[in-house]
Amino acid sequence: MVMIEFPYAAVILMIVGAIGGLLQTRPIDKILMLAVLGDGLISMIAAYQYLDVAMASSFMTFVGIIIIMIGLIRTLEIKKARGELF
Amino acid sequence: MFEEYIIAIVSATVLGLILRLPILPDKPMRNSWMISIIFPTVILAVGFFAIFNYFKVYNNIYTAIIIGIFSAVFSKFFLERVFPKPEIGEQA
Amino acid sequence: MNEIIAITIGAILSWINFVIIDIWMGLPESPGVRGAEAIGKSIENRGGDLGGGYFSGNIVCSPDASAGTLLASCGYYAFGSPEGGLIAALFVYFGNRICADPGYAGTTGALSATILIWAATYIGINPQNFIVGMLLAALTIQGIYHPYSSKLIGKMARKMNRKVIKD
Amino acid sequence: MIEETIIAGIIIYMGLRLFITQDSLERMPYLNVINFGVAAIITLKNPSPLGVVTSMIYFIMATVAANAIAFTINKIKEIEHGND
Repeated sequence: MVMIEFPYAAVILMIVGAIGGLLQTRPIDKILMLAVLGDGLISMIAAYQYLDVAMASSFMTFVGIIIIMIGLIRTLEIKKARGELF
Repeated sequence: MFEEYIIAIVSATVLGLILRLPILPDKPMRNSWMISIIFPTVILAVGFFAIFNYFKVYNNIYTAIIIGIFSAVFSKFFLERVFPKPEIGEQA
Repeated sequence: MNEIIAITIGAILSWINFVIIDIWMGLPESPGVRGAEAIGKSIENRGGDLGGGYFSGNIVCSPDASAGTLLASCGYYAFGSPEGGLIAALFVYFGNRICADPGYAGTTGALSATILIWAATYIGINPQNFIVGMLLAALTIQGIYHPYSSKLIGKMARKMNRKVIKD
Repeated sequence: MIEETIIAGIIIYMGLRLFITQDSLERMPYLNVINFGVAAIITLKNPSPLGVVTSMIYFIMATVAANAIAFTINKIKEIEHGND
């Protein structure tokens, strides 16, 4: 019976996040792949029982993603108001 | 074991009735934002007391009464300020 | 081989729990936030049902009864007693209020899952079977093929009188 | 041990499928399944009260982030194609 250790899955998540973030072209897809990379990193940290590091990085990663989202929306609105988008 | 939970629920309910909280929310009950006794005051009281019940030191009757009073006061005065109701069309 | 049967029973129980409570609390009726509406329209464009699409979008955008079931079984497994489920209900309520949702579905799901796990320990199904079972249940709704699962959810919602409200 | 195998298999499958898919709104349910799996593995690896608190905080913050990502995809589509 085949057994899969969990860190292999976390490594695959991190590779998917990194290569997917390189290959995508739109900014929103890059940030979604950044979320996948953060998932892999947090699960790898928590699988080796550094729970305080996992808790702090789960706060900081996702709050950072929300702040990047607000900045992205503001940037696109300013570009549209100047007429540079099309 | 279960008596302290019942005491916390009764304490929260009595102080909620004194503070004039409604018993049930408005009639399309699954999407009303009204704060009432059965939701979320009782849920808050049971959840807060479960944290204290895990540490075996503070699981007595007086803690249950204080938790009930605290949850009723919290849901009456502070819940709208801590977690405000969203505007129309606002995100998280 | 006994564990596989236990995981299967846990998956079936948690699937029934979260689907029934989510439909009963009106998730297929209307999208709560704008992102859920976009996900529902996207699933409908790919050949699915609109009510099932709103269901999937609401599960993605706020912790509903699926998150309540998962976190209640996690709390029961870690604390070793039903207190973990009650604490999970408290956390799910706070998370629901952060995500702009009234929070009825999450807390009801967490409390009913706590009762269900407490009853299931007497027939030999442990909480870790429920954790893996909830993951399998979420996989069948969100991960396999979206048009089929959304059509199934739409059929169940029409049977339980929770149709899409059009305005 | 079999629980860990099942969770790792589901996460690998969802990661590869998220890598292949091109529609950005179709990726969101797959990301949700990955969040479920990570929240499950944190508790299964650390069966203690701190572990379950970490799992709850992770899941709620990940859901808030997914909410923000879905909102932003909708908003960008409105900005690019005109709000109609």
